[in-house]
Amino acid sequence: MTTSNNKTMKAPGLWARKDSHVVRLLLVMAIWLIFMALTKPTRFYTLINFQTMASQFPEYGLMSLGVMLCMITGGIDLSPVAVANLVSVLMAMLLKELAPDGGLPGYAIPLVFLLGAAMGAALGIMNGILVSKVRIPPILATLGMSELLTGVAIVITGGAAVSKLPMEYATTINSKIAGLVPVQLVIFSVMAVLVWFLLSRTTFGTKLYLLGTNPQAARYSGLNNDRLLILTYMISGIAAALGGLVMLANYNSARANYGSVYVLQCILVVVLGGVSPSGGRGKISGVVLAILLLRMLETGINRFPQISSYYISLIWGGVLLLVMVLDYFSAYRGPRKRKTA
Amino acid sequence: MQKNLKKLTKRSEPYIFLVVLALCLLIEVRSGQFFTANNLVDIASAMVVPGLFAIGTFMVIVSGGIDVSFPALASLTSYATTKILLDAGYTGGIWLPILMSMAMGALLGAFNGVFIGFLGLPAMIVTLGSSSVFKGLMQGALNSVQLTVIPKGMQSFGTSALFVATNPVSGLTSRMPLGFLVFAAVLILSFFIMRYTFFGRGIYAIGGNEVSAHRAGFHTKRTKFLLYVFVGMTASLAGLIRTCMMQQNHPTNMLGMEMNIIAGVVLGGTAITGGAGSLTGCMLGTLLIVIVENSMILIGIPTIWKSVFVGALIIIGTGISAYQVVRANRTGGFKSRIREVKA
Amino acid sequence: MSDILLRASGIHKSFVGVHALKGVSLEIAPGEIHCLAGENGCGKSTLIKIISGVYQPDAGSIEFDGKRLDKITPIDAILLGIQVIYQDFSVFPNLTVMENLALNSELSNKRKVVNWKRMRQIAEEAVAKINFQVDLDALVGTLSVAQKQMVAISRALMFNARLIIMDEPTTALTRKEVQALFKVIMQLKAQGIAILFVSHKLNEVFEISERFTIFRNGELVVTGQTKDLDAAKFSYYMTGRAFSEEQFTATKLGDKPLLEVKNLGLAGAFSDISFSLRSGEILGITGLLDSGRSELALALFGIRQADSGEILIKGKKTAITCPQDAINNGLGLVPEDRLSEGLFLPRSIADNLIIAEVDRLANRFKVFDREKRQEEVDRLMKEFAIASPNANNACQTLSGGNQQRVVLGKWLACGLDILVLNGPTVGVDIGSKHDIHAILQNLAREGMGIIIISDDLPEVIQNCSRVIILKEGKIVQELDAAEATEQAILSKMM
Amino acid sequence: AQDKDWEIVVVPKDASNPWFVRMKVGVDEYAAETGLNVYQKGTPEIDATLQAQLVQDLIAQGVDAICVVPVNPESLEPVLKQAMDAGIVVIAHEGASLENVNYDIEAFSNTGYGAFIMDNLAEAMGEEGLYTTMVAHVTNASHNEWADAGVAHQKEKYPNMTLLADEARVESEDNGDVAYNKAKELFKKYPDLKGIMGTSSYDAPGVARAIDELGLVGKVFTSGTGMPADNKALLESGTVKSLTLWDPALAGKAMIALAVKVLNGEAIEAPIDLAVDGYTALTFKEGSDKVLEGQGWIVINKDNVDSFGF
Ligand SMILES: Nc1ncnc2c1ncn2[C@@H]1O[C@H](COP(=O)(O)OP(=O)(O)OP(=O)(O)O)[C@@H](O)[C@H]1O
Ligand SMILES: Nc1ncnc2c1ncn2[C@@H]1O[C@H](COP(=O)(O)OP(=O)(O)OP(=O)(O)O)[C@@H](O)[C@H]1O
Ligand SMILES: [Mg+2]
Ligand SMILES: [Mg+2]
Repeated sequence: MTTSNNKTMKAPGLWARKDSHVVRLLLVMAIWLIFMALTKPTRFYTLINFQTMASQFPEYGLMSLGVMLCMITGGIDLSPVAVANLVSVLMAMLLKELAPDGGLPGYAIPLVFLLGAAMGAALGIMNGILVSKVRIPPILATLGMSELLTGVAIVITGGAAVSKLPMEYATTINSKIAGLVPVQLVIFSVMAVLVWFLLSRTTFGTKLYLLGTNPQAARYSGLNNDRLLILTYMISGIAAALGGLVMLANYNSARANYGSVYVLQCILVVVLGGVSPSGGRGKISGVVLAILLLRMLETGINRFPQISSYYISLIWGGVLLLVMVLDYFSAYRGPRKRKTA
Repeated sequence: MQKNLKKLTKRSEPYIFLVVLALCLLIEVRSGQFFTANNLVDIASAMVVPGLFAIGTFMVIVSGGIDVSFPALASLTSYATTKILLDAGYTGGIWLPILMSMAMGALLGAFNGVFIGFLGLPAMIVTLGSSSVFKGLMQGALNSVQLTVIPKGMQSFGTSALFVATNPVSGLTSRMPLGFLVFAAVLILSFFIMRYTFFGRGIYAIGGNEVSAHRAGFHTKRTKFLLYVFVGMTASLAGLIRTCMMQQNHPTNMLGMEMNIIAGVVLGGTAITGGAGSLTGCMLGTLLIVIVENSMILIGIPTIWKSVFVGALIIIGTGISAYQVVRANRTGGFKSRIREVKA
Repeated sequence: MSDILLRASGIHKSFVGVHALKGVSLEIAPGEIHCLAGENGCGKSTLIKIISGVYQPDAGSIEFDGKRLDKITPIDAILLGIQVIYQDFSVFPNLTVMENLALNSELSNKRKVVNWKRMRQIAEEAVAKINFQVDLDALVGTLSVAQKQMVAISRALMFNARLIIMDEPTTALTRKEVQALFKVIMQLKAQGIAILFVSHKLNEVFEISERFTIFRNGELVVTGQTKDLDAAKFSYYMTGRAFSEEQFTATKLGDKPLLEVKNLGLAGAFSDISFSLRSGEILGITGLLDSGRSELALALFGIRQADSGEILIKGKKTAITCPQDAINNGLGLVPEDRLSEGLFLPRSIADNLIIAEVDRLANRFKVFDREKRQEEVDRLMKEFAIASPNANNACQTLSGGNQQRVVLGKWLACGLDILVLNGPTVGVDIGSKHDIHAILQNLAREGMGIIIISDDLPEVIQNCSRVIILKEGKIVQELDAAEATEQAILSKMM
Repeated sequence: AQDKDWEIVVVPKDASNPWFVRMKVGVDEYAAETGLNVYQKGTPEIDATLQAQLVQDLIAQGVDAICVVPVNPESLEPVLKQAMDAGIVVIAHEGASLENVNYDIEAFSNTGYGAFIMDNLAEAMGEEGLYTTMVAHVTNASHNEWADAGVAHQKEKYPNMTLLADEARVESEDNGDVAYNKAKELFKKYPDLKGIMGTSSYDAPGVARAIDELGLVGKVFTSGTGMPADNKALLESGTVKSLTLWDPALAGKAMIALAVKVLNGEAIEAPIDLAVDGYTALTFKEGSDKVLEGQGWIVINKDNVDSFGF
């Protein structure tokens, strides 16, 4: 091995290659922002507009973070919305219980968040067990769980909304820190930073990527695949539960079927963010960008009364395909992914 | 003989068949209505559209891909066909609508096929994107609304019956729709394609190992492209038949079917990672989902418990066949190994 | 008709960042057995893929049978009579042996419709040619590595091929099978079929080939008659350096056994296996295919679980139910199939190296100590001389030899006491093989206990202080270094 | 005059449902007649969260009035509060329970409407026999209110009718095909079943298809909501005796007219005349100062189905 012709691979090129997807997303976003600046400057570039967007995307943003982790392991999570709704239904009932005649005690909100997250974790663990121990393909395990949990929420509520909650909860989560930063955004940011930290700074992250790349080699390397998967789905469950708690505040009510459109939307966001559905690849920066991009597209389009909101879906799909094709034509076109016989 | 028996227990079809049978018996016990002529015809008729979708989904999953765009594709083509023919005041027979929608289906399938086949982009991403695009085209560009009147030819195709089954006790009658014939024909055709043509064997080969398939001389890109074209055609056919059977076109009510269809196909033992699975299993899995969805009342499951039941069924149903794999894994079977490598 | 069947001249091929072939040429006469050799990554496979139509060359020309080939596809090549047995066999794990065998020929006949009867006939003929016993209805995924390779070989042989290219066909074959293969090759030669044979194994090159070509770093180094070649020259041409293999002798044997295996058994694989391993020694385990050697390795590492007997590590009875148990007890395994079991090809070399010891590079909250991680990566890259400018490059950019070192490095990083290697140098070129042997010998001298499972007899003899011979799941003989000659081992193995 | 600058947006539940397509007709007409900047903007799917976000976007955009038909009143409350806080006039329709609105216009009361659908069903059934109710989803607010009201009305007024206790409420999932399959199942399992009270506009047509196919025309009955043009064939064939509705186009116009009044600072005192058919003498619902009720509902049957022009 004295001869090595690998020297030609320069490090800077590598960097650009690695982040080219993110760069491309940034580019699309920039184009959109410029377009909005040219067409609707006064209706888009306002503080309240950005604050509104920042309070809207955390709902599905949080769920997307969990879906992203699952997709990195080569799996998928179709249950975040069901987890979110079940958690928010139960927490809504708890809130009403805690304040029988208005007036929420001070410990209530932290308690709800703790309990909600714990429930999300428990439900996530169930997903994880089905995927790892029982070995049901993730797409089916989480689809089944999604139906089941939605069903449980319907049975608990009889299908009706849980409403007339003590106002303190919604007003706290809906408030803006220093009159500027929506609390929802803070919750999302904390979770996003946490996931970033997990993925890039901890052994868990490294293991996750490797597990997603080649589960068999992971096993041979002494990783506890089952435990990793259970942990991953657990985190996804927590993220979904937090999403549910934000929804609970945003709508000041809970119901078994809120946000059903988020299931596919989360997957779309995660994939648009550059996470490979076959596992092992994907970065938080891409996913966060995709979450933002999606919100900006949607809000932007809502600024045009004449344009049917149906075009949102067209633009979305178009952007997804465009980014993929750009990736294709500019990417390092190495040999096809090896498949082992 | 012994060997054959052993092989049989390693497959998942027998298990899923037993689950279907058990469910049928449960329904019979609970309602006394399952094994009546009209109910069987009802099930068959409810099977037409999901069945057609499942065939396409099956082929795509065997090739190692996945398609989540077929409901949007079917909605778009059936809406466009119905709308165009209505606007043109078309009064002819069913052939033109079928040809039109299948041609459009082929075109949209080709759209998927170009990205997935020729550019080699991941199927999941492409079809997620194209599903959005199709939906956007239908609702935005075509400005779709519910069409409650459909052209005469489609109307009569939807209502004419192959035969009518009558329940001698209750006197209830059920029509076996002509669409069932179409479904059966497509099923036989697909069976033939998958088993007796090199196009079909190529789909299996690509699902097993795409690089090897290329080296062996399969035109992998072309095969994948044609596959998505074919799937587009079957999906659009399903969409059209659904419109005929419902006697109206509701542009969005097929959207969201994809996950249940995929669940049925995988339930039937098709490896989600590609390469393995049989059309028999696929049909059994789909049948299971169809029966469940159409027998809640017969079983006597209260409406609010429906989701709980369906969810539990998916988990238990897939759990059973997944457990087979775990067992096979212990004895060093290959399915599990494939799964580990490619999962 | 010319007396040259295949003439490739001035072939260039570049991949992004890599100039893989720099104007190489190759000539093969009809009925000739030609050996192509060179270090890992020198461009052999690339040239083969160009000849067989998988890649298009950037420059240069290929003539086959006097006709110039332009822009051919794999199917064109097959139709012309060029058959390739690829390094990774190119089989379909999800299809039956029958289909695997018959698909190519049916496809090359441009058939559109499947005739299962004819397919079976074709398959039967194919296996009969090399007397390969196999259940035609078994799924190829359930076969052993060697059986898969036999499938690939039988598949290639049944064509009316003019040129058969074999990219390292013997890596996974046992001696007996290699002999059978050589017999077939000679038969083919007699029929006027030319063979291009890629191999790292010296003895095979000498045994079978008439002429040879050696590449180094994408360039042609030499081509000529095999009879003019000797071992030293061969390695020198390949690597550009000279070296001699060292016979290992255990110098610092520990007095207590590190590992004791007592009456270990696993139904259907092996039974009643007992041996012990002391620190500082290298134990060889050899046996034919299906002798239970791989299963034994898996059982020691906890991937499979023995159903009788016991394992003692450092005198303590230890239950090994999963790989973590093995690792926690200081035992590691370098697996047989490094692509699917040992490596994370698209991930960075660094990640691949540190994964097994990853928890030690982190604080108790599992957060990486980034400095420590970097130091460790640098140390391993250096210690194992991994040829890559950047540890963050994907592992798949490494050549086979380097990849094997990454797998080794991964285990050695954990500071293990016992290392089991299953086929440590399968498919590795002479240079790298030498380096790996040197590493192993050093490790043993430093006090590690090593088990090499291999059927590469020279490798076993040269490196092991004791050799255990397995046959049909049982130990038939244990030899020490002095007794272990190829002849002695072979006579027990068969 | 000054009100030319008002920007008034109508937010329906979604946009492909014929119901809201019809509403848009009214809205566009109103815009054309008055020259006001009024338009309808809906979400691509019926989804409470999507609708809430659309309304939030409109608030951020600073429109003057929002007229909304809530998918789900509870989930819209906080968002509508934001709108009110931002000084936006909020008018709702089919949202009698809403608090954070200036006014809510009902073509009638929900209970009255439910009772009326029941009256239609009872008439068809001859005021006797077993029946059940169908809603889009058990999670759908107004459908369940109507169904509940219908059942209550039956208990009070039609003692010879009985609600099927085992399946008192089934789901059509807002999907004609599901309604069809559910109806088939119901009739198979419960041979005595004589009527299905539908609520969603997909229910009655789907059920009717099942009745037709099972050979039960004239023996079992359905009633519900539906648009005239869409159900012409069913009504004429006699599978469905009558359907109930109010004209969404008029409801849309009424909402806008009320919004304009509020924006202009006019005093809102009952009875209010919005100069829209059926909304010429709105009165406050008993005990409420927000919910205004009109006389907007219509019965369609085979005799008048052609007379509506939509
Ligand atoms: N698809 C590819 N993309 C990029 N580079 C490649 C590709 N295939 C080969 N290379 C480069 O070409 C060089 C030659 O590779 P090749 O596979 O021909 O080596 P080889 O001689 O077969 O080695 P070995 O003995 O290990 O099989 C390698 O160094 C590698 O960097
Ligand atoms: N995706 C890739 N990117 C860059 N180089 C690659 C890639 N795949 C393969 N190569 C190069 O191809 C060369 C040969 O790799 P290959 O996979 O053929 O293994 P190998 O060297 O032939 O293994 P063996 O040790 O069995 O001979 C390597 O030098 C490697 O650098
Ligand atoms: Mg090699
Ligand atoms: Mg090679």
